[in-house]
Amino acid sequence: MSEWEPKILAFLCNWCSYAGADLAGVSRIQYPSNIRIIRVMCSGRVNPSFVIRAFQEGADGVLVGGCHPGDCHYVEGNLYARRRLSMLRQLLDFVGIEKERFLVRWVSASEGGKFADVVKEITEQVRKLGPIKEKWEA
Amino acid sequence: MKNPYLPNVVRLEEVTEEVSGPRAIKNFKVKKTFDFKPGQCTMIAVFGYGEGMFAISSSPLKELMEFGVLKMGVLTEALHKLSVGDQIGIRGPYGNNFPVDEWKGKNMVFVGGGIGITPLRACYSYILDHRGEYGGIDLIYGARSSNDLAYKKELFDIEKRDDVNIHLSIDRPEEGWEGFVGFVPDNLTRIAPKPDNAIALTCGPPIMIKFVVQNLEKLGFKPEQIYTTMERRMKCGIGKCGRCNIGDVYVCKDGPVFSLAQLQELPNEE
Amino acid sequence: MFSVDKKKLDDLLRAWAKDELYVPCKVGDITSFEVYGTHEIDLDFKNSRVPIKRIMFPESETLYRYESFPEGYKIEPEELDNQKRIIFGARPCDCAGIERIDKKFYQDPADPYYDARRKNTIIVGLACNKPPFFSCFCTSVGLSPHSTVGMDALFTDLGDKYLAESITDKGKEILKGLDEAPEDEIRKAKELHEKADRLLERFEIDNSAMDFDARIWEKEAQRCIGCGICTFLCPSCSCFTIENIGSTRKGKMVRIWETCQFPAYSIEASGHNPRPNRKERVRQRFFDKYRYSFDKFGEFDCVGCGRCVDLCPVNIDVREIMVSVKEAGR
Amino acid sequence: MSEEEMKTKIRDLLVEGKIKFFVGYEKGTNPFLARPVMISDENLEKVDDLEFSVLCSNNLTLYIIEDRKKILPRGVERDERPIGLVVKGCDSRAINVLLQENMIKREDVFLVGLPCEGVVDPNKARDVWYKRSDRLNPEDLEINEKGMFVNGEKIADFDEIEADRCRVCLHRNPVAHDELVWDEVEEPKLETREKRYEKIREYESLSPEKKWDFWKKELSKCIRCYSCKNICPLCYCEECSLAKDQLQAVSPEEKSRRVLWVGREVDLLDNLSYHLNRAMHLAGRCIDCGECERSCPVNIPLRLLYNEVEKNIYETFQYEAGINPDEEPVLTTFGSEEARNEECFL
Repeated sequence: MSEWEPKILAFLCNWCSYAGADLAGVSRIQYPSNIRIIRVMCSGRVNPSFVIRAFQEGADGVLVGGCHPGDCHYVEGNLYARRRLSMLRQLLDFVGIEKERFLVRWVSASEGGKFADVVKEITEQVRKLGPIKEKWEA
Repeated sequence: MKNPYLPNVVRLEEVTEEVSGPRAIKNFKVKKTFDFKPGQCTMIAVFGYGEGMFAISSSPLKELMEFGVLKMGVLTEALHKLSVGDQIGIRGPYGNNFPVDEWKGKNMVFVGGGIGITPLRACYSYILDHRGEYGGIDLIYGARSSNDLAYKKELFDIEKRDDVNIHLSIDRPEEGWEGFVGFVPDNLTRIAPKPDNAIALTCGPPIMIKFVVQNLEKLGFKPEQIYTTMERRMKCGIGKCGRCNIGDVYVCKDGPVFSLAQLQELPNEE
Repeated sequence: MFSVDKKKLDDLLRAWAKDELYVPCKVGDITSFEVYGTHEIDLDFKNSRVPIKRIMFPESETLYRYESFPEGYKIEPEELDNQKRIIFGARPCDCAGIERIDKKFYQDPADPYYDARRKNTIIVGLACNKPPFFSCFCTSVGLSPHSTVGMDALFTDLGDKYLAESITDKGKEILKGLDEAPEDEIRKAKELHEKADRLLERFEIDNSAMDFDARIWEKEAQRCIGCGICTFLCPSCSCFTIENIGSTRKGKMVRIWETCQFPAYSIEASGHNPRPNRKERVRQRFFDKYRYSFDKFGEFDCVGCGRCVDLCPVNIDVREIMVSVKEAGR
Repeated sequence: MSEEEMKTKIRDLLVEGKIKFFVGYEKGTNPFLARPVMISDENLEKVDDLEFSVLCSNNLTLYIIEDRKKILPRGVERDERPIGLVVKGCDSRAINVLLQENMIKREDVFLVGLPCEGVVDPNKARDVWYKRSDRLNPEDLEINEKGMFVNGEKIADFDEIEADRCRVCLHRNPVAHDELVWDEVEEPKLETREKRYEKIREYESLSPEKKWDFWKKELSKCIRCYSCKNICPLCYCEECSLAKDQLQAVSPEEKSRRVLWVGREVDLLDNLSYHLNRAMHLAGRCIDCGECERSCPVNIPLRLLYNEVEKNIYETFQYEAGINPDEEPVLTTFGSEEARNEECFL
């Protein structure tokens, strides 16, 4: 790929994964800069139409970060999110938006390192798949 | 071929809040970019939100155009958030106008309710600019509360004049209010303007117009003497998008000003 | 009057394909007008599912774009689409639909976007030797399977040949160079036309018997689900909405097809809706098709193509309703 | 109970005023479709020509919502009596979903169950007719469970014109009913479920490029007429966030907080966004009554999308929509063990 850089949009839950991303930044952990973060109060807040709109507007990958099951500040937000986003992921895959483009990961506030790995993981996966714009304009 | 959909971008010269609170009304002034006749309307575009049709509520002779906007939905809320110096798009003028030339020499009876004052204001300010050519003027205007009366300052100035009698009213009693308390149609019956050589012009919520028209007819006004402006959802303003019809007449093009005689021939979609 | 051998039709179409040529093609199990060469042409089709109005009045088109700059908003009108087009094989009812839409869009002030496409499009019709759908009723609205309203040229299928007849000078211009049609072919075409007329059963539409407050609108509208297929697929329906797409910083005003069957079509900012329920909306469609346009332009806004009868998921049949309106009126 | 007894029962209910009106099927001008009919005390004679046949394709539960949404003129009381309607196997599951979502109460409806062995897809029947393409008048056409006959001569057998959904139907007998028009038919065999998802696994096995090419071709045909939404009994929102074809009269503040996540332009990406969002809104709710695909004027295979989501929900949660009205809708609850399951996707 020439100079194309994958664009990843991340919805990070305010209490865990956003704090984890902060920790990664504060402790100078390097992670790819392709990510753009939107803070949501809970992973359960992520409406499937956000994810679909992100892909439509040209995001090559979407990451949803949430608290580990059982740690959710609102007790069950991430559990609803997991059910809903699992179905969304398979539906997206069914129409041709590859599964690797859409990840959900549980990152707690103390896992700065894990956050960096998650971002590396999704960036490499999406880099292999190529820009989504090509798919839309093909 | 001129493109009728392109708006002129104009700057908001003046924004005054006529009514505060949940049913706020603001008066916007912009430079006059096209001439118009009293009663015509303009399609206002707030970029990012959409377009809406608003009556021009000032006399065509002034060099600033005014329109009064009641906060009612997405577009009007966006308009209310704008301040002096912001830009909007306007295109027009649309619709027919009050036949002010035919009304020369007549006694004018204006009956308005709430935001219905804006088209009336275009007419009575035009007539006040040509005061000599018209007979007596009665301005009957009411709203839910004194706070909801729009253009209060202007109305109190006009009240000082001796050639115009103004009858303001509010729906429910308030302390410090000496005017009539009650609905506009009842205020109209109380004042009982005489129908001979008179024209009645009424605007306001549909339910008010219904009773005002009934009372006017009781007072002896014939359907050709009663005029109103119709409210419909409008998108194009030039009789193309098809939605503002009453019968085979487009309110944006053949209206919004109709005489009761004309309305009675149209099918009654309430 | 010219004669075109079916074997030589392809060369004619290839000559016309220098401009953008639309021909009826089989796409899945429905017919639709596509650019020549992109799909497999299918000339013994019944009628396209979406009428040819879509070529000149697309489902959504941008009117103008706006962008905010430090010195203020800039408005940039969308460039007019002056692409030269030819439509071959349009059915007479769809072409009449275009003529109905012309009347509405060319009413002062004329619509520049539609005008740019319309004047650069040549419409070549194909007469129906047999009414395609059992719901066709073009003869009942003053048209016929070989009417030339809204057309520039009319082709009639004689079996191994086509008889081509030019109607407007645009038609004359593209049929230049074809050999003249002999007398017997012209007579044969006329016979085919009369035969086609006889195959269609006519019923009389009496729009003076339409009563605005009749109970029939309430009864028929009970089944209606307000999906709007009857108007989206109507060759002469041209209602649209103008929506703002984008943010305050940058965006565009877009014109999109809309139908009087949607509640949002006529709801006012105050929430009051002059057509609150299905009854008023179904009645509005009937009155607009058979009364209001008749009072204004002297012709029905309906071209009798039968799509709304065929495709209504709950079988609201305009023929059945107009016949019972006439009987009720007596 | 035979058809005749059922008709007398319906007439009694109407005469005694026990139900507001009855929604059934009647023969219409379209010979391939028995169309819905509302019978109230004004048109009681229509009870006799109520039709219970293979042409009864519409899902009548939609009219419960339609009646609920009717705007009554000022001062007119809403008639709270129950509504009578005919429900096939698939339609009755819609009743259960509406019950699960507290949209209706069981006593709001009087259900006449119609055990069904498959209905005719009007589009298929029409295409078979037009292939013959001579001007037959509809009277001498006869369609029944054996096939399509013209003056007694068979022109198509039943499974050529049967609706796709009926070939893979799992619930032939109504799961909720107060009466039955005739006795229950034999339920399909268990491996029908595998047959149900056969076509979907085929599409799932394609490469992402092929999948996208297929859906790109299909979704560019969409003209956004929203008939798939308007005919769906489970798409009952006062104001649809995807379509904006009906707007609620709410306060200006509420109106201005409406965010439009699905673009309204009729182009490929907005169409994709609309259809994907609707498939997600039907997740764990769609009962495959097939009306969306039948009413779609440009023949988009919508059921593929909704059945894909239905398959995933069934394989992951063993949940089937509209079977048990007391069960929690699948996406609004979670199993107790899920709180300890560290998996990122189920």
